[in-house]
Amino acid sequence: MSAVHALQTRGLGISFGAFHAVADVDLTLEPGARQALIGPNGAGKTTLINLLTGVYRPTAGSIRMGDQDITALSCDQRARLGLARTFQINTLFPSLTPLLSVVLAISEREGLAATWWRPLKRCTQVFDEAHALLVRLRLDDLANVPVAQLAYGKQRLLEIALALAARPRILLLDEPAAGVPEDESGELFEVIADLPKDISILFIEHDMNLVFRFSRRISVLVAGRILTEGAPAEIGSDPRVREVYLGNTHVAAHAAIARAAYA
Amino acid sequence: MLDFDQVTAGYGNAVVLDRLSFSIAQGRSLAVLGRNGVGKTTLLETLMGNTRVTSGAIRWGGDDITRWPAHLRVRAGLGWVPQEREVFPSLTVEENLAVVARPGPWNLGRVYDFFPRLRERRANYGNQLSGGEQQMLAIGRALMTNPALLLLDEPMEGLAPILVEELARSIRRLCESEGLASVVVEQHPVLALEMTHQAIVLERGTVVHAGPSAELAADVALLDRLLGVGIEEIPG
Amino acid sequence: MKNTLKLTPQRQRAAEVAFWLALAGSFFLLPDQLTLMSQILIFGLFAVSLDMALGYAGILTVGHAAFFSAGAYVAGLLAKHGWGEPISGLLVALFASAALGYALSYLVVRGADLTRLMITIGVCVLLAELANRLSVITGGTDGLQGMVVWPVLGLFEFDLFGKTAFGYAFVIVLLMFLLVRLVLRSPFGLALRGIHDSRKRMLAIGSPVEARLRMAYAFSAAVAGVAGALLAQTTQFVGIESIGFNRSAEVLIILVLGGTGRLYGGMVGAIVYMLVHDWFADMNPQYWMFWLGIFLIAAVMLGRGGIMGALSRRFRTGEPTR
Amino acid sequence: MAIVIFDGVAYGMLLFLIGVGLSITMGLMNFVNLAHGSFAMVGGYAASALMGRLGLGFFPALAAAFVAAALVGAVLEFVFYRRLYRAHPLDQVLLSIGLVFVSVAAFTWGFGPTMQPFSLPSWLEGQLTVGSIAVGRYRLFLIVAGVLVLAGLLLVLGKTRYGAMVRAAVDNQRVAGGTGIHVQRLFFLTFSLGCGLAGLGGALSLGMLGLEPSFPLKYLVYFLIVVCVGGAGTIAGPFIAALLVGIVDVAGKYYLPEAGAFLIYVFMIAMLLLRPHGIVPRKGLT
Amino acid sequence: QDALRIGLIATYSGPYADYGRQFDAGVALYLKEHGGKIAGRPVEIIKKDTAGPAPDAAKRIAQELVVRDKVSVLTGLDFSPNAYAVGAVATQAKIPTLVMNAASSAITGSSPYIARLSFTVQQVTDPMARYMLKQGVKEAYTVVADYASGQDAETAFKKAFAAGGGKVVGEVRTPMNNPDFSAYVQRIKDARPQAVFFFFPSGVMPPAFLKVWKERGMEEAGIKLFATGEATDDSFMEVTGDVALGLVTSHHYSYAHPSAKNQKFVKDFEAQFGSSLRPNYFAVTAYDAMAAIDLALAKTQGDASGDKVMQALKGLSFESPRGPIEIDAATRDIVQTVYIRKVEKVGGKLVNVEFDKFDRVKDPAKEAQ
Ligand SMILES: Nc1ncnc2c1ncn2[C@@H]1O[C@H](COP(=O)(O)OP(=O)(O)OP(=O)(O)O)[C@@H](O)[C@H]1O
Ligand SMILES: Nc1ncnc2c1ncn2[C@@H]1O[C@H](COP(=O)(O)OP(=O)(O)OP(=O)(O)O)[C@@H](O)[C@H]1O
Ligand SMILES: [Mg+2]
Ligand SMILES: [Mg+2]
Repeated sequence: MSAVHALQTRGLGISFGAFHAVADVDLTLEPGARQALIGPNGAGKTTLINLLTGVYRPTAGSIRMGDQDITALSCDQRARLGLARTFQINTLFPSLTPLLSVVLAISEREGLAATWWRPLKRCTQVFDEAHALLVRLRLDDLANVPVAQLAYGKQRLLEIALALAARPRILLLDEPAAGVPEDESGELFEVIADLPKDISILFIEHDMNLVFRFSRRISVLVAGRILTEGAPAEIGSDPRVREVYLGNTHVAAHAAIARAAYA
Repeated sequence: MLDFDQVTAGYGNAVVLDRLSFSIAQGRSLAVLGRNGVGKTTLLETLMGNTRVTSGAIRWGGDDITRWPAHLRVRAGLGWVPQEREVFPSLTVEENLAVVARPGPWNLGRVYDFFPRLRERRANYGNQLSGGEQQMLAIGRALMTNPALLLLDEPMEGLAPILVEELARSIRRLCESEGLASVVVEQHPVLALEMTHQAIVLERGTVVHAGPSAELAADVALLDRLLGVGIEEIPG
Repeated sequence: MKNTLKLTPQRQRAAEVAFWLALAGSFFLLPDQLTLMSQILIFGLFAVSLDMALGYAGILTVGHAAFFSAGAYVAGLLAKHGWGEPISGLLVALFASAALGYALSYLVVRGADLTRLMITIGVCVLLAELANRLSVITGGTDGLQGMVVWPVLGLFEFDLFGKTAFGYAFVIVLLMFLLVRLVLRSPFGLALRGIHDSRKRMLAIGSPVEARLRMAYAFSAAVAGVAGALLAQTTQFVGIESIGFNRSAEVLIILVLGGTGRLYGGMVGAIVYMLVHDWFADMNPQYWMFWLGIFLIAAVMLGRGGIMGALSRRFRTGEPTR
Repeated sequence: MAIVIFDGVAYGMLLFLIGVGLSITMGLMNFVNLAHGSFAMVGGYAASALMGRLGLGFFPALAAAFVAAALVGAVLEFVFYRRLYRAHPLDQVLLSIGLVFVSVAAFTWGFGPTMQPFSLPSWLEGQLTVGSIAVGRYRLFLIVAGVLVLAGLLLVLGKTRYGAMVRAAVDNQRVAGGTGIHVQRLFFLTFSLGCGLAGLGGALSLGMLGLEPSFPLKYLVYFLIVVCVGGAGTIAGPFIAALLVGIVDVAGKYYLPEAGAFLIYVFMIAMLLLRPHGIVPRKGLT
Repeated sequence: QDALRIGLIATYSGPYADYGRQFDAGVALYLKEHGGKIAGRPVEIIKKDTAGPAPDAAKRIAQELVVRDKVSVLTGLDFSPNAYAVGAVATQAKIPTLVMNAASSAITGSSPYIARLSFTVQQVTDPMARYMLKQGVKEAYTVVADYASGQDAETAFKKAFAAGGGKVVGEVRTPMNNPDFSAYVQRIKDARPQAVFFFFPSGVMPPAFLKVWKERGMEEAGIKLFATGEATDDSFMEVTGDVALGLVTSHHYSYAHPSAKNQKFVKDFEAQFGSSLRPNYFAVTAYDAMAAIDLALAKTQGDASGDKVMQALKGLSFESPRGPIEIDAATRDIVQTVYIRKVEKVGGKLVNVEFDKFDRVKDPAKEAQ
């Protein structure tokens, strides 16, 4: 197997009792990928992300990151290898401020977080970097408000900030824009799209605007299995995808935009 | 039917809603629009009695319900879908629905017909559901209380496009056929405006625009100014 | 917000200095209460150590007396068997209880709150029973007798008035407190707060959560051990009561009364609890428990989060913004 | 052998009877109620005082114990507990410890520091020959009582909407209220039930344990063990745990008396490491 | 004339609060009988609670009593660890310290300023072993609570029993706070020894043990039961109830002791505190401790300095309600009669009826040295 893939699964599956939430998934993420994962509610998308990040142990199959088999690694080990994620349901540090949350994420990345003999305040670079990141996500004026008091949409942004703070090689985003107003979600995705080209991104999203605008490849998951994969235009016009997922949603225009953007 | 009169409310000492007013007649629906953090959720939480109201009054039917505890409001006909879904994790899907059931046209069977996916997952516990399934369950749960006014906080979030269309249609239909009123908080103005009769736009806890939904939907310039929505992104 | 005063970092610093100066001042102000004051300091330190585990690392434990008494027995046995030098005794106790804490941390870092609570209780009771069994070494329920503690720095003999004991306890408690303060304000301390808030998110940002917790637990055990050793050296006696459930529960009450996760909660809790306790017990040796109970109930009903929690609602402090 | 198991089961039943109320208040309602033993003590004192001073029969005294403890629980719920349902568990610890202190002192004041006199009705004294072994009558009675209480609670909490409502309200009070559940009344009733059960257990313990004002602290750890090893918030869990604890304890003391004091704790730690959420984990926990 | 200050360190709250209550009653009775004065001086008793065994608290309290309250005498001390911890203060401050209960043998050795008026565990255990041998018991099984005093009792019993040619065929130590004794009793039943000797601290353990003993029909199985007097502590006699009937124990004081001095003591006690509280060995020791201070100060002509008082206490002997007692001049420990008693119902009340005795028993642990 060549090691060019950023992430690759083989026959990946998990069952909860008799229920196969994810089954036999072969998913490949190329370096620099901007790939969307779509599918009906309960198709197993979040579960798949949980398998990739190590929250669940698969009952079948394997996961490779680059040329390393990571199937047996724990969440935090995978994260340290450069696999970052956001959560569909906000999972933040409610009692910290956004600034400290990001500082924490950065110091974990830098291996600073086991340092007990130096005051946090002295870690000025970390604070600078955190600040810059918050500015990028327009959270800077809320930097010192406790996370628990942030409006939902702002919390979604912080989710992403925490994932980005890890400077990941692979970024898995679970409905990152849910709850963010449309104009901001567009900007948010622009931030994501502008990330260094060598970061591979896989995102779940139900907003077809975003999916068709920002993905170069789409995988469709239905009932735990990959139904089809392909470029946005192919997926947008695939009748099977329309039937189970898209309905009458109009996507052609976006497909056109996407083509224009990445052609 | 619902009269929200000059209400000032917030959390602890923080004021979020500032002398906010609106009203809804029976069978009508209202879209509440606004950017992040303007107080949309707080508005619904205030309707449910979960915030501190410092002045103003909320009237429902003939009653002043400003100080009522939440469960009495539900009995009086408010049905609530919280923003973060908040299904009960230690109850199964079926228990989640049954535990709040009140007499009326909605029962388990009908909710399951409305969301067939829930019937399939009926034995799963609340925390063993996908995000979208939880959203369905939260809506189904509100319906089980057989409300006269449905309070929906971003009900479409996390639902597949095909379901979004279907749900929007269903809610509109419920308004027309069963006289169910609704307040819809939404991030997607186009969708919300399509579903509702009236609309208000909030900014920092006060109403900055109120009017018929259709008018607002047609006035792209106004929409853009209030909510910053670019025309080329409108789906459909 | 109304009614809250913003504390600038300078004022906060000044308040801290004033706090310790006031404690030191009791040497002159309360000359015949010095023994009580040194025990307050020691229990304050013990509560601070518990706070590291409970308030910061979020490990619900009612078994911290295990480390307290480990420190006490180590210092006590050293002093009994011919090595009465107090400061080196403290150091040995520190490392011994840290090691014990690290070893036991493997049992407690996983699992849910209740599970940890029960495991810590279980371990603590087992150790107490062990100390009872090894009565040849520990003196069993009669207590460890025959400690001879040498003068501090070879100069200050432990006297009847408790002057040396107070001075010694004050300096050591202050030093340990500063160490704890440093640790909690370090990146490591921030990581602990993160784990407390959301373990799941910590894992997702690549934090080896269990390793961090183990370290925190060992740290906390070390500090508790120093507190225990201090008590042993200043009273020149180790009772088996220093181990076991009751002492663990008492220090938990002290900490909760003071306020968890707030650094000063343990110290403030110890001061208030022990003074109030002493006062009630003096007034009414039979039924002081009644009044103490009423006091605790009133404390919860009037303000959540302990005394420091109530204070923090009046004063706002800036989080470090840089 | 058989008699050892029987004794263990009976002892376990007693632990279950006293502890099951805690599984409701602490497990189901999530209130860290360390004052559980105080409610048991209320029941015990009520029963012994009524039997000793008013000459009440054993069964009426048991009923009275339940009622007394439930009433005290109801009053305290109304005055204190309801204000702390949403508070931090440690604040709950402080409140309930405060109540324990108050109750210990109050009962010492009212009844003296020594044990309560109590004698069983004569039909419960001595032994009864069942098959080839002679078993204690009172122990047999405890087993029957334990099974009855188990069955009753399983029926009420497991099979009715009431049980689901309690779980819903505990999961999320805000939303439970927002979906029409009268959380306050529900908690009031449930808490009183838990306290009443504690009182019943306290009264039943009279025949085996000595009742004195320090009861609430002395046996606290035992209640906690039963509830936590079994699975807080369930009924069957503490039942199984109590049986196992009883059998391990009695058999351990019989066969390995040198390890007598250690066994139960070693057993507890081992069980918790194997099953961190209890033998019967509460459903829907992440 | 300024008051004689006496610091009374005892347990007034918690599970052992009865100890402090008995001490108080004994002290109060003596003072009442003597017009509130000792050696002609008014007395001020300063009571301090340790809430049970708590050596650090006891030591702190003792220091405060000496430094702040300027007491001339320390007394009370129900738990051995408390007494040991206070010993250092007594030595440092040269304050006479009279132990009213703590029963660990070595306490008097821990400070030259400590004298004991109560008893040691060995002192009451050893006669029981000798008595059992006298009754023809050759094989015995021991049951003790697993703590220092229990271990002391076990050792003393085994030694004395073996010395007289007896054989200990089995032994078991039960945890403190053991709620259910069925396993231990069953074990004994299956082992079928000729007799059982047990030692439990007074309080809940003896009745719980006796209840199971009765339930299992041990008596019918022909196994004899003996204990030290803690098992039939007068304070708990009524609540223990009929399960104690017939139990033979050894101790230094019974409320039913037939001497005139005791009859007066009991009568005065009842007049003062009513009949619901019976004087037990705590009350009588507290009473005797006051008497000892009184007598010692009479010898020193009121000089309360530590060395003088200790000198006066050594060899002091007087008549106590329990019988003649003496403070050993060499060890400062008590020398007294140990009685063998049996629980009987007299006038509707359960009491320890004395029927045999061992005179002038010294602490056997010290005699061996
Ligand atoms: N612990 C579990 N036990 C049983 N079933 C589970 C569990 N977790 C998830 N499921 C089921 O697995 C299926 C897949 O869930 P998943 O969360 O992966 O869906 P999804 O594709 O992310 O959906 P959505 O778009 O609604 O978020 C769902 O039907 C869910 O009910
Ligand atoms: N519990 C709370 N305590 C204090 N302030 C709060 C709390 N919850 C929300 N707020 C504040 O109230 C304001 C309004 O929040 P709200 O959640 O109502 O906004 P929203 O319009 O619903 O936003 P979104 O679109 O993100 O859901 C925000 O500024 C938020 O920070
Ligand atoms: Mg999902
Ligand atoms: Mg909102």
